[in-house]
Amino acid sequence: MSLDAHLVVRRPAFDLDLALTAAPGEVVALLGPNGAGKTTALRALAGLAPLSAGFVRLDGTDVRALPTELRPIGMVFQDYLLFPHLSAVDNVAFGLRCHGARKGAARDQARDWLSRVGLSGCEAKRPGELSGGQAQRVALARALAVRPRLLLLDEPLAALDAHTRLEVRSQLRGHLADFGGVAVLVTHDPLDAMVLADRLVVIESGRSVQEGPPAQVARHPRTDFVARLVGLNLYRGFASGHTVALDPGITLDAAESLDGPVFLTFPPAAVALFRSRPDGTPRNLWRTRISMIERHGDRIRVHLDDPLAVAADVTAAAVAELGLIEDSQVWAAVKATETHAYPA
Amino acid sequence: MSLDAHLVVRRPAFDLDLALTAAPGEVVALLGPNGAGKTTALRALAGLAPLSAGFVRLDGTDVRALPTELRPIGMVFQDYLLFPHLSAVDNVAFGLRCHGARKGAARDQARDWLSRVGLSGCEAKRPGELSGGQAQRVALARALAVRPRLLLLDEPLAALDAHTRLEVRSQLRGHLADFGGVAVLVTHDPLDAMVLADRLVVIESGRSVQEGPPAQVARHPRTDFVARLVGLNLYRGFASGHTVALDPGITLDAAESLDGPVFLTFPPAAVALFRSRPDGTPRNLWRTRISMIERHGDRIRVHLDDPLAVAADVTAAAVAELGLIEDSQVWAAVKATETHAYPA
Amino acid sequence: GSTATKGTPAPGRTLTVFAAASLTESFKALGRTFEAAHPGVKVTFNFGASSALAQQITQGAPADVFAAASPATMKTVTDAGDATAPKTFVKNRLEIAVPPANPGKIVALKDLANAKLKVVLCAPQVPCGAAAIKALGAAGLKVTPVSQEQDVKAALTKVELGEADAALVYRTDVKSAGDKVKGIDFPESLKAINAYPIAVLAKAPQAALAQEFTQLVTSAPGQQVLQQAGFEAP
Amino acid sequence: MKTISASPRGRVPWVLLVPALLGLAFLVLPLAGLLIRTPWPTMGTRLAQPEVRDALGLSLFTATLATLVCMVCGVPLAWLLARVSFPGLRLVRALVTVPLVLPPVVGGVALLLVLGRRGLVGRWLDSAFGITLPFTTAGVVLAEAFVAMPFLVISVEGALRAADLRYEEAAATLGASRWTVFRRVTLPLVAPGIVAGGILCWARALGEFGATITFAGNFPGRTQTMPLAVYLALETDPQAAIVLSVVLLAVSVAVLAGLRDRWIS
Amino acid sequence: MKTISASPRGRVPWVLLVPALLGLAFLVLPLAGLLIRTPWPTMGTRLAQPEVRDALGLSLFTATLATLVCMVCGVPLAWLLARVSFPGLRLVRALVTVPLVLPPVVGGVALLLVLGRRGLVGRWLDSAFGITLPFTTAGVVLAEAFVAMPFLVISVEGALRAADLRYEEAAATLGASRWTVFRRVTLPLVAPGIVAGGILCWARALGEFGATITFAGNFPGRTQTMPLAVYLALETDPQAAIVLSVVLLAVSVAVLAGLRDRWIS
Ligand SMILES: Nc1ncnc2c1ncn2[C@@H]1O[C@H](COP(=O)(O)OP(=O)(O)OP(=O)(O)O)[C@@H](O)[C@H]1O
Ligand SMILES: Nc1ncnc2c1ncn2[C@@H]1O[C@H](COP(=O)(O)OP(=O)(O)OP(=O)(O)O)[C@@H](O)[C@H]1O
Ligand SMILES: [Mg+2]
Ligand SMILES: [Mg+2]
Repeated sequence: MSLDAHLVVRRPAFDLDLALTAAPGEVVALLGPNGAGKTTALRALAGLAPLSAGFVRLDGTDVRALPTELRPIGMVFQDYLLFPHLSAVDNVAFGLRCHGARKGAARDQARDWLSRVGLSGCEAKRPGELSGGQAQRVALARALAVRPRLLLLDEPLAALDAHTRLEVRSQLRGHLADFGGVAVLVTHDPLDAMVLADRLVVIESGRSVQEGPPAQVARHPRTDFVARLVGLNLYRGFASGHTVALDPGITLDAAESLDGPVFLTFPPAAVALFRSRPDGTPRNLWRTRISMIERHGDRIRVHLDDPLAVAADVTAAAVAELGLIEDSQVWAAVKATETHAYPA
Repeated sequence: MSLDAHLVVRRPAFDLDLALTAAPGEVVALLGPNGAGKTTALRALAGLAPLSAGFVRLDGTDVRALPTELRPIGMVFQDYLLFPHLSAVDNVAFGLRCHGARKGAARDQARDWLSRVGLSGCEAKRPGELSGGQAQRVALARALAVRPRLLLLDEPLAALDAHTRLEVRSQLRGHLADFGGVAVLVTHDPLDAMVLADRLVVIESGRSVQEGPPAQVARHPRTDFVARLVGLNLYRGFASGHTVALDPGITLDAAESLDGPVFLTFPPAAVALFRSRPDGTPRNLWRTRISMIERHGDRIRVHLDDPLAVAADVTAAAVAELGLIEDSQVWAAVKATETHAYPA
Repeated sequence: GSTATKGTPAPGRTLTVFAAASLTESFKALGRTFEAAHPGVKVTFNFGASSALAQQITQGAPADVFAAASPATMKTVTDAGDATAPKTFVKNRLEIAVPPANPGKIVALKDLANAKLKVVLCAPQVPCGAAAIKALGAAGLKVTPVSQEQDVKAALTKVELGEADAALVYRTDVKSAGDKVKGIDFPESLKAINAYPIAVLAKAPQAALAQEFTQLVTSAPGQQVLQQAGFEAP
Repeated sequence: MKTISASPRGRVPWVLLVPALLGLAFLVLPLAGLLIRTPWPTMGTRLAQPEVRDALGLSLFTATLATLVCMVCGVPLAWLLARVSFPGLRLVRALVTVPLVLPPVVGGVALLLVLGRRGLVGRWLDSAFGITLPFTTAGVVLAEAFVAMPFLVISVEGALRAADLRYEEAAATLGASRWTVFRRVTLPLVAPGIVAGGILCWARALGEFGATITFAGNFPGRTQTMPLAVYLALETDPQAAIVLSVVLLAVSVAVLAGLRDRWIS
Repeated sequence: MKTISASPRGRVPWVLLVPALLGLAFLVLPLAGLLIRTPWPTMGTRLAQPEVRDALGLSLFTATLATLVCMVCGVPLAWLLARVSFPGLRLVRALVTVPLVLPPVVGGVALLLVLGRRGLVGRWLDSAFGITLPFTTAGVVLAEAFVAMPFLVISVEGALRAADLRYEEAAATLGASRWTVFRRVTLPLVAPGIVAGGILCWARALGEFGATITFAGNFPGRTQTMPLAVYLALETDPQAAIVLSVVLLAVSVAVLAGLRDRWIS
């Protein structure tokens, strides 16, 4: 099963226009900010949102005219949508029965699926009696049970506790590896995306802004959204050799030598802060202002804003030593070896 | 506002029995596996789930007999429960109007709250026209807008994209810091819990299994759930001085000197693996079996099972060099300085 | 217009007449005559099934005159003490009603005994049914109807629509149906004549006018109007 | 550019379409039968008769008023049955269906027994306030409301039972009293059920005959509604009865077709 | 140990309770009036009369059968109106209410015009199959179904409109055809609405008088249902009519109280 789709969905205040392809067996993760159109894209693939234009080809055949129930799909909804009048096991058996299984056989298989997602014992519960995480696992089992050739997963792990999440994730990975179909996965967790997906598609405002293998996307973000997702500072600039001129009039040195428009990234941990201008001549050095200081667990993130918006991670000791406070002026330095440029 | 509650909710297949207290201004995070009873506890606090026994005291007054609408609460539901017939702004204004605000004033305030959660522009949308993350932010704004003195948050950030999540989290933190009430927060994200909460309460099967400040819980996990949550290997044992005898008949040396029943932890990264018995005499050394190897992003996790279930993190290079494969035998060593014991 | 009339008292006096539905046309005409003769007086009618009207009267309805379609219903009113001394003002006689084409080829009462025909009669509880039983009994006939109708109009409707081949109904009804049914007179009908009694009610708000109205009904001009509709003199 | 529908919602299955069309034919064909028999040429003159217009106006007025009365009392009653548990609930719920089963004429008699001048309550209303209800337009409204209210109550109760209670819980956490929850959450959520109930109620009131003629009598301009006029016309001139029925139908279908879609969307 | 209710759902607000109780009193008091007037001592002998038992049995039988007919045709029709959009939908939806507004006697006439011996369809039924419907028990069922079906259709349509469509979407992604979705998702989700509609339908059929007597006539044991018996008893013996009504009521209330809670829970 291969997927080749061009999804155009027009709404009064929102337009989706997305080309999406996947080779057999490939897992594609859709990433993007809230409201970017990820759910809309899945619904369009499923035939639940009418296409304003475009096509959905599965193995070369356009299924645009096919009603949802005839598409070889399985879908996990963001809010599960378990049938409230059926028990967990009957929810899972539902699809199997629609695909022709006998009642007994369907239930046996359904029980099997439930135990695979760690829910033996919850078979007889109604959705109203399940916890959020349990409901999400039932929804996952229900979608997987029909052995779809195109699997559409809308944040399938969001409600799971950290441990179950690991387990279900690795099961899901095994499952996705086994099956020859295509999986399209929406997630907000970069780790989920990295672990599960062969390819990331980043959507913003209904348009694809970056695509590629997870590692490459993580190394070479092309939008602020991706940069923040993978925890990098990202800037657009113009390179001449190792020197990159950024928009606010600052020049930084990068490890790579390039010419023309480039992106430039460095991790927050690569930023060093100084109360006064340090000695020596680190070339990537500028005077700036602290706009906000945040404590994240055991590390401290300092946001700098003027002239360049930069996130810097420093130790608590450094904050105390340098007496860093919001709205004060500091010097920031980045080693050229940690600064990474690539063509824009 | 201080909270002192003993929540007992009996259901056919599930019992919640939880004592919960919070000082004014405190933020308590409830953590626990799916189905542990977190949502049930919040519902009991809100008066939505009938208490089988126990009490809920706010500032010393038992509100058990008070109907939900008279309790000074705000609640974010796991599945948002936005009123489908009201626009986003009217959803937020709803509670304000119930608390006596005029229509115009309530709407103005509601618009304000929506912009604080980054949803200016979505005011007129109905819940059916919001994306999952947008809906969750509206739900959060709706609960915060009534300025409750007991704030109940059921995974309020689960559907947010990574960036928005950071932002809303830091806003929420600011908000929680401002207000003198108590917040009870359910979350599956350890980072959320660490950043937002003053105290963690870990629930398993309806019972509190561990409580304390985030850092302490993270350092001294007392159940497997917590250990996995914070990424540590955890064992129960019996200490005589630095030596701890674990259940499967293995003895490990710990950094601390204790006597009696103890917990022993070490991080996966502290485990070294060897193909053959290493030279020298590292005391914490044993022969074991690899049960599974997993790639998590750029690090590799090796699961060892016999005689002790251990997670070890190694580099890709090490895996290749040592030719680690599943089901093979290796030697595992842990430095005593990284092994941490504390009374059980 | 409906709200305006609600509860608005008539400019002058109002005479309220409760009358059997079968009297609708003739009584409306008489009412106009009465109003012409009594300026300032308005006659309002409440037409309905005699039995329902009797119920209303015994429950205290503010009526002046009651004209029933059978002595039996009038009796329930007099028994309750709501009226005294009813007078019979017209009589009505049965006829056989058949569709214009007369598919059952009926010419006399005995033809109704043919089991192949669909005959409808009125239910024994209502006056025309009681009369039919009397007539058939007098003729010594046993007729099994397909239906015992609630009232004479229902029986007539069945014939009009061709559902029934024949029905025993009143002459007045055959007459009002025009050319949609054909009436067949039969001699036995003389044995089963139904009388219409009229009475001034005991608590009549307009007792004097009520008395005059009943006089109009029994007077020669009144009888002429009624006989035009097919009724017979008492 | 024209929208290409990308989500053709499968075929309408035969097993639903066939009975649905059968049902529709069953409901609509008799109407066709009536229309064929209607003496159209006389239609104009009939409509011009002030009595007909009075009756039609009175019918619309009383049916609408009766529906309002039913809404005001019936929706809270449905809510009570669906949301509050009290002893005897089952019995009360069954009792609400009584006026549905009662032959309307008997219903009228029962109303007379209670609200008539000599009735249980009516006696007192008469002596204390000088109010008599039978044979007045108010009596028509009451008779219609009595017969039509169960339709509203039962269908609204059904809608309330099918509604998701959790929205009401959410409203309670926001400080909404039960009344506010009812008004601002429950009512809008079950609006389609209430519209359906209101339509049933209005239509039933509009077509009501037996209880009205028994309780309120048959006085033109005051209590003679269209069904009563039809009944009298049947006595004297069946054609006229058909014409009047068709007029009643046309008006009610027009009202429903006009209003309902506005309510629904 | 006794459960302590920790979630007292506020007080029942007066503004709901008062109209609800008023409505309830309004519906139930006339019944009380009837019961007071009922000549209880004669009850036993009445009930022993075979005619009464025949009429009661026939009523229950035909009303139940009519409800089944209405369910089979009416639920799909309601689904069609709520879920499929086609040209003329608004008109069809309004037309469905026709039998509701039609005075029942006229409804009976309309049925005769279509299904009678000389009716549009009846003529053909007669000549082709030798089936005549008037004056038969089948005719009673048809007349009752005609009058009662709109109640079912409209209240079920209301319930369908209030249902959350997304469950149906979820079922479609699992490969369920529209028919399967209807049967296994839609129907169970709107069950309370269907039960409510069924009750309305059954009760209306049970109390049906005008269309039945006009279309099917009145023959004891074959087409004489309780309302017909009641009406005729009113002519001669109002007391007897009240007794019969009370019997009809008691039976229907018992049936509803017994069955409904089983369906609902
Ligand atoms: N039925 C609808 N009608 C109109 N607009 C809609 C509808 N559903 C969604 N939208 C809008 O379309 C945009 C995309 O929504 P979508 O649900 O696809 O986002 P998403 O990427 O899934 O976001 P999230 O991560 O928050 O779930 C949003 O701006 C949303 O407000
Ligand atoms: N209405 C109910 N009736 C019966 N059992 C229920 C009901 N609601 C929840 N349960 C059960 O009670 C237990 C606790 O549920 P709860 O929703 O409190 O879990 P939770 O901690 O919120 O889990 P999650 O993280 O998955 O949301 C679960 O085992 C669940 O199946
Ligand atoms: Mg989404
Ligand atoms: Mg939960």
